[in-house]
Amino acid sequence: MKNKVFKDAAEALHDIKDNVTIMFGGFGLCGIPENCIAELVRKGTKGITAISNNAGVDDFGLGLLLKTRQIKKMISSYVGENDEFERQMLSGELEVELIPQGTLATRCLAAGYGMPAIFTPAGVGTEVAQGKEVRKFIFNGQEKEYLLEYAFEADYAIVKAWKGDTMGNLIYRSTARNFNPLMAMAGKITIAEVEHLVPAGELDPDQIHTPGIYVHRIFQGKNYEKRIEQRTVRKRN
Amino acid sequence: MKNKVFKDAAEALHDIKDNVTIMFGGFGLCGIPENCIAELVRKGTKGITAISNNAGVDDFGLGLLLKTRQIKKMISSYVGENDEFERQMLSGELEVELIPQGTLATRCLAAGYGMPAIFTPAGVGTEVAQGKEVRKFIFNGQEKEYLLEYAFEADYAIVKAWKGDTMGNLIYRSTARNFNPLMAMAGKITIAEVEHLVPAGELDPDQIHTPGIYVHRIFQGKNYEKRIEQRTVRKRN
Amino acid sequence: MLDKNGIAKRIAREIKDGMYVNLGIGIPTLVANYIPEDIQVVLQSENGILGMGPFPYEGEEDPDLINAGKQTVTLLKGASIFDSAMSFGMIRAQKVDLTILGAMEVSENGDIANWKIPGKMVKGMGGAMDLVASAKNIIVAMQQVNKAGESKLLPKCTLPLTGVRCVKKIVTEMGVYEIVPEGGFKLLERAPGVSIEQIRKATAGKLIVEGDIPEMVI
Amino acid sequence: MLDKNGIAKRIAREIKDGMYVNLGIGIPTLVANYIPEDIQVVLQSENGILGMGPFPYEGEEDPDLINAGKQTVTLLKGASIFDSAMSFGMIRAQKVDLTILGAMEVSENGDIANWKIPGKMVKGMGGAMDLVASAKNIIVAMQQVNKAGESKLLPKCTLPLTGVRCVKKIVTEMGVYEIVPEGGFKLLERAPGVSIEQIRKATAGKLIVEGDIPEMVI
Repeated sequence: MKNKVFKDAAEALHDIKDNVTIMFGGFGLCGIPENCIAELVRKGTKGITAISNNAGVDDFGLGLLLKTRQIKKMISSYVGENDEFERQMLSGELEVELIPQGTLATRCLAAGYGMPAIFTPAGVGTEVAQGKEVRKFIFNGQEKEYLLEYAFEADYAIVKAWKGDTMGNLIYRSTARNFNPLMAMAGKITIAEVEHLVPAGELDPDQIHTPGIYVHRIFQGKNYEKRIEQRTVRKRN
Repeated sequence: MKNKVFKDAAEALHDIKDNVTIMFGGFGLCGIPENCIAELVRKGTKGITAISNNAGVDDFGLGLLLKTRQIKKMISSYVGENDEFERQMLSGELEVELIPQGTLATRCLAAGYGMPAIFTPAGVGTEVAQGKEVRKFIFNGQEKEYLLEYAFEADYAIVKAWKGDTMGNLIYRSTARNFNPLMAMAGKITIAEVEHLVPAGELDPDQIHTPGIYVHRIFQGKNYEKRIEQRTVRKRN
Repeated sequence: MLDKNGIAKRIAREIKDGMYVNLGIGIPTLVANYIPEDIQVVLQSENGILGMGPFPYEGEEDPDLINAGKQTVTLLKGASIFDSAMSFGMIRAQKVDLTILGAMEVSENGDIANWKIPGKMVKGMGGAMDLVASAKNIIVAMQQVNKAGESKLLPKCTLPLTGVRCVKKIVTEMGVYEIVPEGGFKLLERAPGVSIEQIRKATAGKLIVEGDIPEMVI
Repeated sequence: MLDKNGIAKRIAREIKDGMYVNLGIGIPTLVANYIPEDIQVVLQSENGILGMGPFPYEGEEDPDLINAGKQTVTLLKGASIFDSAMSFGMIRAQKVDLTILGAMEVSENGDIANWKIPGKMVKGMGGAMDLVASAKNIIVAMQQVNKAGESKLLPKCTLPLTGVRCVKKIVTEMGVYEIVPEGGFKLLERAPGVSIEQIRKATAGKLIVEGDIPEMVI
């Protein structure tokens, strides 16, 4: 079989050039492809259009690529935790497209499911709807307006999973799932970093979240920091 | 918590009246809600519009409801294994709408995901496209025509799962999954019969295929026959 | 006048047994603390949880398990995890019974603004636009006046909108309001010790006061 | 002339290492038996399998594990199971490299008919319309003439269509054909012992014969 297994992030990202569109899985700092982000910083890949729900924090996640000005444009739903981001955005250095979170997720799903466009009510009557096609449907007992939104296509999708096998099958852990399976389906080339890479046959076929057909390259990641953004706890009583 | 657990099929289907639309999970005879089908035969519910990929065989699956003329209309993709079906259809006793399998699946998904319509290339240029809106999109590097197809809404969705818990969470086994999770999401009232009903907390949250929010009633089924339609084997050598 | 916890307590009374509820960031998050113990509610977090539980005990935080506010949380028995497309899918399909969220402004026809202050704050809408466009029942938890003393219940929103004609009910430090179909904030309840006169002054949009307005029971 | 297994063997040569392949019912199913052992191919079954294996040993049939032809099958190592929406999702998104299916008629511009004979056969299209509308590479496995001796490679299909301008290649008992963009069955190979004259007689649509036509290697 054509080998999908790569040694590390450097090998898996070997052909990424400047000015490409990359989807990054993760929600906040949860379930982000730490190894690949570090490698992109090391490589110095420039002019990235990043599709990612969030922009990381100042010194972690996609924030690392913002600090080094490697990102030309961000397509996100929420970027509130990153001061450098806000500064670059308000100064016009960084191009930003903010879109609703569900729209972002569903536009990835649409690409993975071969659907060129979807309809969503999110953003109707707001500035998000500007220039977009609005259409009325009767659905779920109500007549309502929906926006036509196009599938997202990306040169690369970079995702993080908990377990993966040599065929590219992926299983995510808890809320580190988030956008990862959707982006994995939407990349022209999809690269997965996993905490545990196992031989084909070790994962239960019924429990696979992303079938290997969607994954082109996979490698065992290392040194996961898994930083917590908001550590909230309760005291034992 | 409002109790979702019912004693058996008779209780779970207590309010089903004549002339309703019902989705039935399953592919061929695999993963079909055997208990609920038997109960509908017993009740004699009439005028059913059935949305189901297949029509069962003469003496099993939805074939049982066809034999008793309880089905007014079938919406399916493939009905090749049922002679009684073919007879009723050709004689005009049974109304039939044949639609592509992927269109059927995706129209259920659309309902479960709150999308009033989807675009698919399946059926463009064929009789399936008659009277439907055709639209060109550039997607995946090609300009291509797509049909607008509407979400399926059903009064009831009746599905079969392997395991379920008292919150309505469902896990399917192997290819008995098929249309079940999609229809589970699309019913105004969704009824699940399961081989193993367990207390909440016994299923791994990461492995649940259908979250309980989509399931209104659940019961432990019994006497599963699980008939095999095409028993194909190889000899040991 | 109610404090934040008072607003959360009053909203908790809107929650019924068996509901699936999405709680936004801020005051809505506090609502979880006041859900009566004799009812069972399933909390949805739009990053992909049904059955969200309280914060973990110290030392038991799991970086892979956070809510939509990026806080470490736990799962209750019967919880499920799913991807973001399914999460917003169930929101759009109106499977979530009740959405509670904060607002910077609400207009008398139910428009809401809560995601952007032009030239100043650019955090993004996150899942708020999806939630308000889809939810069958939306309750807004907010302060009725801003720090400058100006009403945030307006004839028309001045900030960029998050959604149009979607808010059903508003609970503030001063009262409970229903948005009526023909437009207007219909006063349903007064916060303890707050007069109708005070409420009038703090409501820039059309206020509807019909008959006796009871004090809230919290 | 090739028999069914001969057609399947010839088609198997089109399959390359690492491909994801969907095999239809009939002759296409036989192709699996002739995939070279030194390459690895993942078979997709549109009811929700990647990594479909051979039939089970007697006594090991699992009613919950069938293929799109409703036959009991097995899973290979690295297999995955998914629902029908994802299955057709990956088909529409052209993640499946090659689709092999049967046909009742193919026209010289690549239209295919394989699901309905009006007033007679009403089995339904199953997943065929999705597959032909989406696949990036479609090979049709079929008999070139029907029982009455009439050609099934036509200028235009006479039966209701399954899809338009989608077939890329055809393998019959007589030869291998490519559909060319301007329309026509371009003969690529002859079956052993079959003459161009025989092929001409069995091709009702526009046949293109350029230069020497080699015999198939099987």
